[in-house]
Amino acid sequence: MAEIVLPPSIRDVEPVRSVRTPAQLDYEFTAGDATTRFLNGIVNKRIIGQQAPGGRVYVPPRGADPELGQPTPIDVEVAQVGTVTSFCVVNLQFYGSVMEIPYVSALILLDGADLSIMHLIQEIPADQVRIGMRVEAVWRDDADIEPTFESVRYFRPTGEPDDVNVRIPGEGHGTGLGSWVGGVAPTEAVIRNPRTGQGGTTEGGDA
Amino acid sequence: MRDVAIISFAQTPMRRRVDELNEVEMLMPAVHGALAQVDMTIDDIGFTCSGSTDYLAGMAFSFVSTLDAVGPWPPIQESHVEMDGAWALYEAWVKLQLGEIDTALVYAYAKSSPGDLPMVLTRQLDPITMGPLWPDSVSIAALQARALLDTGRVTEGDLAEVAVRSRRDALANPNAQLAWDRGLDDHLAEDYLVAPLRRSDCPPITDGAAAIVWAAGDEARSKVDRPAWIRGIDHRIEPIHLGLRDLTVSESTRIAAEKAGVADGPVDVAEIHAPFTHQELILRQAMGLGGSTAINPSGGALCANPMMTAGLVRLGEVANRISAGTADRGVAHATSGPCLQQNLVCVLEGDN
Amino acid sequence: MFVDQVDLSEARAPTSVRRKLKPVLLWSAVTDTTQGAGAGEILSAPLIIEYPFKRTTGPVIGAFLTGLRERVLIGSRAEDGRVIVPPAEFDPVSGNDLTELVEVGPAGVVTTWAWVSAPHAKHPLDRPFAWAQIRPDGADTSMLGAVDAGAMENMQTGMRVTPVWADEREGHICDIARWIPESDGGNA
Amino acid sequence: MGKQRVAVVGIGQTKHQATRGDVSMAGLVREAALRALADAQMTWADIDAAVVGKAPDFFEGVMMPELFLADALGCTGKPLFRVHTAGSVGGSTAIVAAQLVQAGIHERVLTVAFEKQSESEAMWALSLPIPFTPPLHAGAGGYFAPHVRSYIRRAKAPDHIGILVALKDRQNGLKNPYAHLHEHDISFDSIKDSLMLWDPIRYAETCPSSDGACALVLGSERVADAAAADGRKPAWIQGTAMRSEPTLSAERDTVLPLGGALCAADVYRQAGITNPRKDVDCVEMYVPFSWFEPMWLENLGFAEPGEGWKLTEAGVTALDGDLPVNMSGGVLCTNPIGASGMLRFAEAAMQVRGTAGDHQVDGARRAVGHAYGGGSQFFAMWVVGADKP
Repeated sequence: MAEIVLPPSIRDVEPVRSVRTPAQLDYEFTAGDATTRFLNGIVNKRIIGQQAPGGRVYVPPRGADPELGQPTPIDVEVAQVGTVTSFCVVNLQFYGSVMEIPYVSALILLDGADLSIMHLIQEIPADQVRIGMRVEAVWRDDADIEPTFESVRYFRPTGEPDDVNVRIPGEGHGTGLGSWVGGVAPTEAVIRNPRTGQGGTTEGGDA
Repeated sequence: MRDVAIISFAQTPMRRRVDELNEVEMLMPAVHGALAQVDMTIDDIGFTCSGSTDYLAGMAFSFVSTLDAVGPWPPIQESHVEMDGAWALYEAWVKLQLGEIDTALVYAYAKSSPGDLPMVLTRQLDPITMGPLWPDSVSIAALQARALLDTGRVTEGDLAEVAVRSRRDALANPNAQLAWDRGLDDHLAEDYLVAPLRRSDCPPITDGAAAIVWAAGDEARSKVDRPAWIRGIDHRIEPIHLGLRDLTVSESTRIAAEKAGVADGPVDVAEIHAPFTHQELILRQAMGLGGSTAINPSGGALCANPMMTAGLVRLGEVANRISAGTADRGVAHATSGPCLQQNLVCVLEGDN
Repeated sequence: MFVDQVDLSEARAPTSVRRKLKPVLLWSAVTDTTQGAGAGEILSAPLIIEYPFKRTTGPVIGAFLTGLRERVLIGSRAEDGRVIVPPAEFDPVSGNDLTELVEVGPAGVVTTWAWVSAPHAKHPLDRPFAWAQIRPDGADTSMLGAVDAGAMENMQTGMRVTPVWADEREGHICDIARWIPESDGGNA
Repeated sequence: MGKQRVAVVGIGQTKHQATRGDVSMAGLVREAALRALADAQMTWADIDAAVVGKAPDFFEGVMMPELFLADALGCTGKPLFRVHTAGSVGGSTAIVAAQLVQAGIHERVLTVAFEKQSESEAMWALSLPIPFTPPLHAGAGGYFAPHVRSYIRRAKAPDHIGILVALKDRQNGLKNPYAHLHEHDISFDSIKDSLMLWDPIRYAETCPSSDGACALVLGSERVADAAAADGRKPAWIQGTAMRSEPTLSAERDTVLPLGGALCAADVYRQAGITNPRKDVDCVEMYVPFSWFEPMWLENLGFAEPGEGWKLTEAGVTALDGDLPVNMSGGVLCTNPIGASGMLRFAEAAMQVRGTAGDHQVDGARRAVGHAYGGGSQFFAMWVVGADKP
C-alpha cells in the first residue's frame, strides 16, 4: 500500500492502530416442539426421543428425520443404558468447563436409539474406556434437575460385558465405498434411499 | 440463456413469532409444500440452495441443521448463501444455465423473533465508524425517508398511500402478517415512530419460511400448464456508507433493472421488496414502473418481512400470478443491506 | 389478529451477563397454525452474545480515530477530488487505495435527519435526539452522528451542527459524545 | 449456450498469521485480491463481479460483512455475492465464481475468501452455549477425535501415522512463505511429545487459528487464452463438484462420508479421471487434524478403505513422493477458516501453473483441490489442469 499522507494535526502523535468495539446482543430462545418434548422428559428423568415414519429413533429429537426430510411425529422413551461407539480423552480445560482432566467425551448409542449422543464418561479411569463398553446415565440430585441434558451428569460403566458387535452408525455401508482403486466409483445406489426403498448393499446397517 | 422457470412456490403463514417450532420444524411445511405441488421429492431435484443468516437467531451455522428439512440423503448437490433467498435462487439459476441439471429447489427462512431485530441489523454496518453508535434499522431508514421528502418529489401523504394500499391488498393474502383497511387520515394521524416514519410506514418483524421449485425447458412444461419463465435476472451493490450514496435514488436497482430487461415490455405486476413505504417510491422510479403495473398485490414486505426470505417471496408471488394467468409479464425485486444497498431484479413471463 | 408491529417499544435495558441457562415456561398463545402438533408449553431461555471485539484499523481508519482522540475530523481525498469522511480506505468508485488524508470540519451541515422520540438503551443519548448525516465543512460526503437538539422542532435539513467531544477520548467513534446545533453554543 | 470453459488466471493470498494487526478487515481482503489482480494483470475495473466466502459472521462480529466490504472489493455498481457453506466455504465460493463464467454470464470474476478470527475469539464463537442444545464438551477437536479413533480402529492403523502427517505438512509449510506456522525445529519426537489434547489427537497434530485471505481471478476461455499467449499459464478447471449430507443421520459414516466419495466421483468423471491414484499428480486436501490425511485418501479414492495410512507411511504423500499431498503445508500450517478451502483450491491451481515456488511438484499437470466442512458433511472439490478440458 502506498504511503499515507497525514494532515499536520495528527502527524506527530501516537497513531491509533486498534479499537475495542464490544457488542452485546440479547436473544430469547424458544426450544421448539421436539426439544420441548425432550426436555419435559428430562425433568421427569426420562429420555424421550422421536421416531420417524421409517422407524428411526432420534435422541435428542430435533423434529426432523434428516434422511427422509420428514417430521418425527411419535414420541418414544429410550433406555438410559447404552454402548460406547467411540470417544476421546480430553486433556485440556475448555471454556466454561469445570471437568477434572483427563476426562472422556464419548459417543453413546442408547438402547432403542439409532444415533449416538455425545456425553461424558466418569467413574472409570480414562485409559480404561473402550468402544463397546456398556454405560448408564447418572442423574443429578432430584432437586437439581433442570430442563437441560446436563441434568444427566455423565454416564458410567454398568459392569455388563462389552457389546463387541455394537452397530456403529454409518459403518453398515462402508464396504460399498471400496474398490475405487480398481476403477469402480461409488454411487448413490451404495445406500438404500429411505424414501424410495431403492438401492443399498445392506439394509441400511439396521441388522 | 437457457429457458428456466419457477414452477412451484410455497410459504408458511407469516407471524410475529413462531415460538413453538424450531427453524427446521418451521421450514419443513414450506419445502414439502413446494415439492408436493409439483408432485416431486428431493430425489427429483438436481440442486438445492438456501438463504439465511446466523445473526437473526444468534446461532452460528444454523443453516447446517435446517438442511435436515429436505432430507439430504443420499447426499445431494447443495449450497447456501448468507443472503436473502432471492440470491440463492440466483445461484440456482446460474447452475441451471450450465445444462447439467434440470431442476432446483431454493428455500429461505428466518426466525427474527429471538433477537432485537432493529439492533441486530446494526451489526451489518461499518463495525468501527457506525456500529458502536447502534443506529437501529428503523432510524437508518428514516434518514433515507427524510432525504427523499426533502427533494420535494414526494410527500408524507405519498408514503401513507403506499402503506394504506399495501395493508388493504394484504387482506386477500392468507399468509400476510399485517392486513387492514384504513384510510389515509388514520395513517397520518399516527405519531411518528422515528420521524418522518410512522409505525405504519415500517415493516413488521416476522418469522417464516418459503421455498421455490425451478425447472428447465420441457421439464417445466411437463409439470405445470404455465411456467413462469425467467427472462432476465441481475443484481448490483453500492457502498454501505450512507454518505457515499444519493439515498433518494437506487442506482444499483436501476442498473439491475436495465440488465434484466425490465423496460423491454409492459409490466403487468411487480413485487417490490420495499420494507419501508418510501423505499417503494424510490424503487418504482429506479425500475421505471409506471401506472399500468400492479404494485405489490400481495401486500409486500410491509405486510410480512421475514428477513432473508422476503425477497424470495417476491419472486414466488410474481410467479404465482403468471402461472395463474392473471399476469403475462412481471418483475420481482429483492433488497439487502441498509437503505437499499444491494438489489436484485428479475423479469418473469408466461407463455402466450 | 393483526396487531404485531415494529418492536422498538420492547427494547430492554442492558442486563448483567446471564450465560447460565435459566429456562422459564412460556405459554404458547398462538394456536392458529397448521404447523406442528404443539407441545403446549414451550421452553424459553435467554442468551446474551457478548464479544470484546478488538479490531485492527489499518492506517486510514486508524488516522480517523487518531483524529477523534486529538479532537479533529479526518477525511480522505477520492480520485475525483471529493473529500470523504469518515475517510474511505478505498476509492468508492474505482476501488483503488486512497492515501491523501485531510482535516475537515469539525462543524458541518445536516444533510438528512431522523427524530428519535424514544431512545433505545443502546443509543448514544438517553433523551430524545436526532440521528443525522452531517457533512463537515470542507468535506463532500456526510457521516452519521447523534444531534442533541432538545426537540424535533429544532431540527432541519441544512442546519449547522458542531461536535461535543467526550472528556475521555481513546480513539473511538464515541469520542464525539454528541453533536449540537451551532446556535446552541458553537464550539462548546 | 451450455457450459463454457473457465480457468484460474490470477492467484493471491495474504501472509497468514495469528493476528494481522497491521491491516483492517478490508485491508486484509484487499491484500489477497490485489495480488490476484496483479497476477492476472488486471485492475479493479476489469472485474465483472465478485464472490465472497467466509465462515460464520460471529467470528468477526459483522453481519454479512461483504456488505460493508463492497467498495473495498471495487464492487460499486457491480454484482457481489456471498457464500457460506461452513468449513467447505472457500471451495464452494470458488466453484460459484467459476460457474458465473461457465454459464457465460461474466468473463472475469474475482473471488475472495477470508477470516479475521483475531477480531473475536474463534473458539469462543463456536462454543457459545446455545440454550437447549447439548453442549460440546471439548470444542471442535472433541467432536472430531472420536471419528479419528473410529478410523484407527477400523483401518488398524499404527499410532505414528498422525505424527508423520503433521511432520510432513509442517515441513512443507517451511517452503511456503505465506504459511502461518514456520516451525523450523519441528521433529517426529517433538510432535510425539506434544500434549495429547484430545486423545488420539495431539496438540502438534492440530491446525492453528489464523487471520488470512485468499483470492482468485477466474477468466473465460478468451481471457485465459490471452493470458497463455502472454506467457502466463492458466489453470484450466476440468471439473467442480459439491455434496452435502445430514449432520445427524444414523446412516452417516463419519469416517468415510458418502458425500465426500460422491463428490470425488463426480469431479473425476467430469475431468475424465478413471484412476485417481494414477491420473492425479498432486492433491491439496483439507486436513485440520493430521489423521484426516489417510481418511481423505480413502474417501477420495486414492486408496482402498483401510489402506490410506499405508500411503502416508510409505512416503507416497511427501512432496517428493508419488502422490504429494498438501504441498503448501495445508490447513495444519495455515487456517483462516473461511479461506482455508480456497487456499486448497488455489494451491492446486498454482501447481498446474508451475508457480508454487519451493513447494512446486515437478511436472504437475493435474491437481485436485478439496475442502470439507461442518461435521464432515459438506464437500467441495475441483480438478485443475495445465491442459484445456
